[in-house]
Amino acid sequence: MAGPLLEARGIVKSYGHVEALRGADLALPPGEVVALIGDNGAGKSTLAKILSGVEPPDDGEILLDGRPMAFSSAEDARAAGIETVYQDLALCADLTPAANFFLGRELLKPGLLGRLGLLDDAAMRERARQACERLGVELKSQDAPVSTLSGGQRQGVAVARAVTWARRVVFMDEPTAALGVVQTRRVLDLIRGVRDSGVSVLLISHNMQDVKAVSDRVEVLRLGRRVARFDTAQVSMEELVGAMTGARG
Amino acid sequence: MAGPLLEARGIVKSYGHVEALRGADLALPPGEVVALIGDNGAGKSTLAKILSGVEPPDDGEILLDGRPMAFSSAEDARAAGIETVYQDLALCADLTPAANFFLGRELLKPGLLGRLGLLDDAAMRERARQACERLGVELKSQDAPVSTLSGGQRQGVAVARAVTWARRVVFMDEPTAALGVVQTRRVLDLIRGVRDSGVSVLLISHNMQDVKAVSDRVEVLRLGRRVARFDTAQVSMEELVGAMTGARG
Amino acid sequence: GGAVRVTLVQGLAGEEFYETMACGARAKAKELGVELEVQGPQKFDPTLQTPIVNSVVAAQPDALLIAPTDVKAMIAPLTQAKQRNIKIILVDTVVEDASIGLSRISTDNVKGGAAAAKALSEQIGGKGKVLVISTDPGVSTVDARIKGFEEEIKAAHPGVSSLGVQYSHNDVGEASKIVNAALAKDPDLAGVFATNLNSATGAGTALQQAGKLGQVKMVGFDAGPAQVKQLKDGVVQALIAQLPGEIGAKGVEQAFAAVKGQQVTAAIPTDATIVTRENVDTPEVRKVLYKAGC
Amino acid sequence: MSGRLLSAQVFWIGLVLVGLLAAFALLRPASFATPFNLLNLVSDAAILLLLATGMTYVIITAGIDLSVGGVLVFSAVAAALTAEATGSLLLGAAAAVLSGLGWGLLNGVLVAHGRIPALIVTLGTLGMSLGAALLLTGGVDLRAPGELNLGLGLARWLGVPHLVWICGAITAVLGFALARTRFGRHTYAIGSNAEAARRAGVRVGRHLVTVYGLAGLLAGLAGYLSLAKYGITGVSAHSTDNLQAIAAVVIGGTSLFGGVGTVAGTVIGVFIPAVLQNGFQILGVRPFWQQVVVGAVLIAAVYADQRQRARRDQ
Amino acid sequence: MSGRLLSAQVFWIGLVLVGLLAAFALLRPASFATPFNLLNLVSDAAILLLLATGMTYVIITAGIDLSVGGVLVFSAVAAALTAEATGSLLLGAAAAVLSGLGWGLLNGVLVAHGRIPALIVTLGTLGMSLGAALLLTGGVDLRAPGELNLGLGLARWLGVPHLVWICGAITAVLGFALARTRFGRHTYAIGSNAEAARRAGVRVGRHLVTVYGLAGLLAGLAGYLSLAKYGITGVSAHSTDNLQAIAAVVIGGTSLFGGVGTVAGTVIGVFIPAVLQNGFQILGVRPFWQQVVVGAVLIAAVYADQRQRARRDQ
Ligand SMILES: Nc1ncnc2c1ncn2[C@@H]1O[C@H](COP(=O)(O)OP(=O)(O)OP(=O)(O)O)[C@@H](O)[C@H]1O
Ligand SMILES: Nc1ncnc2c1ncn2[C@@H]1O[C@H](COP(=O)(O)OP(=O)(O)OP(=O)(O)O)[C@@H](O)[C@H]1O
Ligand SMILES: O[C@@H]1[C@H](O)[C@H](O)OC[C@H]1O
Ligand SMILES: [Mg+2]
Ligand SMILES: [Mg+2]
Repeated sequence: MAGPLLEARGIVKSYGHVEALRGADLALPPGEVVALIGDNGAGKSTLAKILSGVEPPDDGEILLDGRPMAFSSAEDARAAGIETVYQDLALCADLTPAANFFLGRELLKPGLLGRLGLLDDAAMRERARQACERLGVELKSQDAPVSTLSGGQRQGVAVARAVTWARRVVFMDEPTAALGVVQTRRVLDLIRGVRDSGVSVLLISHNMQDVKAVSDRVEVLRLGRRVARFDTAQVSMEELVGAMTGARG
Repeated sequence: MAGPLLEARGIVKSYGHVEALRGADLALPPGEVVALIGDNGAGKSTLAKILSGVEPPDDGEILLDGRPMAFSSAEDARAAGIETVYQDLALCADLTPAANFFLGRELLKPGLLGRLGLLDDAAMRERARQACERLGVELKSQDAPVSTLSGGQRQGVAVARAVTWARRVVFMDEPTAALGVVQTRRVLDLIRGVRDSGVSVLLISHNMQDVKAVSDRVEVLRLGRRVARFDTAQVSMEELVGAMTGARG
Repeated sequence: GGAVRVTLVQGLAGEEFYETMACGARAKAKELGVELEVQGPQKFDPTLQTPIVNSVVAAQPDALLIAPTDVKAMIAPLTQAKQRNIKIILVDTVVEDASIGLSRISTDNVKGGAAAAKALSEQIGGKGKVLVISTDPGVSTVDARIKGFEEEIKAAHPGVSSLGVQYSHNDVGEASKIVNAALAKDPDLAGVFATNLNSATGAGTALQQAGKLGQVKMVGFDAGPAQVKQLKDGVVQALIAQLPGEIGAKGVEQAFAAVKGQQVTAAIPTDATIVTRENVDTPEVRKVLYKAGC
Repeated sequence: MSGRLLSAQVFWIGLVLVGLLAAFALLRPASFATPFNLLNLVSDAAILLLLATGMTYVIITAGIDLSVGGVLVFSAVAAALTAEATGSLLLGAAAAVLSGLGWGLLNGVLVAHGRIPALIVTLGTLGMSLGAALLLTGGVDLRAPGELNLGLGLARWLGVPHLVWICGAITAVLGFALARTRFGRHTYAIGSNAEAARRAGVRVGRHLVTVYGLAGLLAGLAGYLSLAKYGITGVSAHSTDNLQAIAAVVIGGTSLFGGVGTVAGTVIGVFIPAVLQNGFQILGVRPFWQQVVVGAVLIAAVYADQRQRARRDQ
Repeated sequence: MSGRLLSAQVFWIGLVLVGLLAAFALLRPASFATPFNLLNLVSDAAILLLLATGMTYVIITAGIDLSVGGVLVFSAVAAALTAEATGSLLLGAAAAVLSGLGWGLLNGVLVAHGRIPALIVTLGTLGMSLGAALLLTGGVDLRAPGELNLGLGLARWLGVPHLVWICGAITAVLGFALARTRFGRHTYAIGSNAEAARRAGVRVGRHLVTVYGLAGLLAGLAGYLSLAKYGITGVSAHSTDNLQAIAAVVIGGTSLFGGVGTVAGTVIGVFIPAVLQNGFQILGVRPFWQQVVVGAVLIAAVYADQRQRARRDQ
């Protein structure tokens, strides 16, 4: 295994009296899918938010390509090629799926109009539709705001967005929780495809079948700390569950 | 099979141009767990909202104990003993878990103080904590608002609330989507327990393992219509998936 | 020990009448070595003036010069001031309680109102509808002007019919709206009497905007810069200029005397001058025009 | 909405108020920090406190009430007319309170059942109530009956004006009710997520009607008390009451987006601008400078509060 | 924010406006529906339109700007003083626009980076800007240079005042920019979910500063135009500008909670109260009745809009 692409060391994060992370570690090797699992409230989402620059850690170190770095905002992380599917999806409910899909990277009309900031809505709509379709997510209307979408449709939009734009790393915080059977399969395929194209994936999931099916390695978080790491091929379901709950591990 | 406890016939619901339901049927026999499955956007959540009085149908009939009835609000449905775990959870993010748990049925102090509307916060906190604990959902602080909970913790609160108060029917719209392995198992156990105590359960889920594990029958929704019904014991995974996607069925 | 401390509480901060009053008071204070502070509410309103009086009284000056914004409502806070042994001098307006105010200094407003009636009636040829714009009822000065105006009309100008009084709350915009509405309702309106500075400024603005120049005549109390311009522009036919600077100066004098235990004069009337386009540029009249600052 | 949370919310902004009081007391010990001045300050702010307390409930439901000033004036007029016609102060008070309640219920019904934005409803009823008051009076301020102005308007108990006792007691009761009763809980729930509250069986419509009714009732009472205190109906004096009350609520940490807030915060939010005004007047700051300085200090005060709270949360 | 959605949003309230126009035209054909009256109406509303357009952007970000009236006055004063001192109207205009921009940027920085509620920030800067304007003038109104008042203030093109052309053109451009440019898109995104926008790489802070800056700049320009039109700085005339602008925005279907709205709606929202005022004046409704009736019709108009939109959505 090459040196990890992204590494977190000793990350600490408290909210008031609640210690969400108490020195969590994580390593994400290049071109691999790492599953991050753990019980509810273990700190997975918090760790993902910290790694994607959304929340500042109280303590600890983040290394990208072995170099320490401090994302001071989600924008920094994005600039470094990192995209995230947040558990709360982080969509603008009043905007259309396409507007969300291209938020922060809008396509502009060609020529002068574009330089004036004019949006190319038709092109964005079309490309967003294609990206969602690839996941099997069908939207009945491209013009309705995201607030009118079903739970699965929303998640589809968020996943499609992250996967489309990621250049180096995708964090996916329970990306299939609301997806249907077919859509879930497609996302798992997509994760493999993304990995094969050289982008590392961090998959947070409670579905051990999915974890087994798609990940290369598994890291287990409990009470804000990494308590175990496994090679997916060599670990059983029971071991994973045991590590998460602390029954063993 | 006895006459269904709750039955929906020909439910139609459109939002603007989007036809979410186009004559959907559903039957929920007493003391059974019925799984409602279907692709993303099939109309499952819409149907659940209509049956729990949150949205009015454009057309169709709802029968409770064989008698036609019109819930004009969620309150009516609740008064009839129906509780719901909504896909969007429907929690008040600024309130504590206990306040959400008891929302609309607050415990009051005994005696005169209670008649003045004084809340018995200590008692509510304790009972809410117990109910969450039964699901294996641990809250680090009972005083923090729901907005600070993890995704799974929130879902735990919503599930615990519905299960605690239901007297006749519980609708559960993807109740385990955000839950951990252990919590999911507990919820499935709970569903069985609830059913055994005589309460009917309608379970909406994308997880076919769970559906197989806990339901007595399965109803399949596609494009706003019921396209198939199965006896769970007699149906295979492939048949279910086929029915949902329309590959067969 | 130390210098005599006097605070002037205006009826409305920033109105040229009161600013000119403050200028006069400052000059006199300097002359007498009195420490003068000036305060005033943002609106001509007793509920806003009351807390100001209360805080001024808490600061315990030796004397309080005040233009009360209401004849009744200001009695209570001023009684409190009196109880704390602050000498009270009423400048311009008064309160109903005659025991308040060691000295009361103001224009003879009834007479001024009558003079306005004569001037306006003359302008409109002795007949037609006239409207009065005032600040608020319960303001001693403007109420007296209205009284004088209406008595004079009733007594000596049978052709003139009064449309009554409308109240602008001493707000330029409000006054202008009232006149706009009046023009819409009574297109044959012949004259307007505005009883004070802001009412007149607003009324004049409305007439100017409506393009009714010459058609509707107007007489206004006070002679602020905007009013003088309206006079020169032919929007307004006559102004009745008071002597706010003198009122302020006399007020400080009386306050100083009261604090020093000297004789004070219970009532001091000050003059009023009728300003027209013809005399506005004469030196005597220029002297009485109000200033925006000093 | 735990007790701990509430007090933390109010703690820092309370500290700001204490800081201001201390600063003025140091600068002008002999005139600022006197019972005379502080009592006047409190009694001048007492009526606004009623409005702001009602506004706190309304804003916690994610609503707004611009009509309070108009309703206050209407109620004062109703009280003056009734007291004059019947000779009974009690009937006058009843007229004020009931007409306030009436306007408030109208607001509530339109907001809750008409689904019209609260801003529009209450802007409309602001114009309607003020217009109606002016129609009733011909645009002229009415006077309070002498017994009222000299009675309730001046009466004191233990040296403190009756007005202050009344407003203080009502505020305390309503602050407690908001924090500790089912009614208060439902108020927070509606502001936090009206749809969730509805699904949980809270009668959102009825509750909103009650909350706006309460705000109206308080404005009505404020009208009566203002009539007693100032002796006039003040038809033109209350055009900024709504903004003042809203500002007090927001300074006190209540969010305009609903779901969060306390009456204790509002009390502080009423007093911060009042203390600033009073202090600067005593310092002899010129009126226009006062406007500038009060504006700047207001921003600074809320900034300090936000920063401290944020620091604690991180 | 599709084109279709926008027009549906504006359609019903636009119909209400058309209905009002038709009603007044039928009742008073000879005086209401005349070019003279309608041009006056439009030109009186033009300046408010600028404020309301800026306010639309601000409210769509889920903010609010109470300072517009104060900034307008400050800018008018700055323009009058500069024009007088330099003898150049151009420099006067620059002074107005730049000082408006300055206040707006101050608002934006405090809201975006100080994390102070916009209501408090802009209430503070309202007091500060108005106080500063009054300090600069000693509290009295300044006059516009004659060439301005008689020039820009009166000039017409194709029979329509320059002022109307200017305000109309700016509103049209900003309406288009909101609906069709990246800047507009980010404005909606921030109001809809600021955190999501931030995570998606939108520079939320910078954008907010720009939006408040724009609102300030428009208020500055409005100050200059108002100076030209009315010939005075109007130091006491703009205390309700903020509420008027906010009301126009909300009547036009923009939500105070952000994320939704259009400039086209705001235009209608500016004209509904203006038409009501004007129409009732022409009908000769008594002033106080006007207040009552305008309030009631306002509520009714928005109610009709809401109902129709709700019916369409269900
Ligand atoms: N903003 C916040 N304020 C206070 N506590 C928080 C906040 N965010 C997270 N927490 C707490 O931190 C802990 C970890 O939360 P996190 O969301 O990271 O869990 P998770 O592992 O993602 O759980 P789940 O599987 O349920 O999504 C939880 O106890 C949660 O209540
Ligand atoms: N308020 C609304 N306005 C417009 N369209 C809506 C609204 N609510 C639902 N829809 C549409 O109705 C369809 C059915 O939605 P619903 O939420 O019932 O699907 P679902 O079966 O629950 O899907 P999922 O598995 O993704 O939760 C979707 O196409 C959705 O976009
Ligand atoms: O005399 C005063 C003056 O006219 C001012 O303008 O308004 C109030 C009056 O008392
Ligand atoms: Mg999580
Ligand atoms: Mg669903």
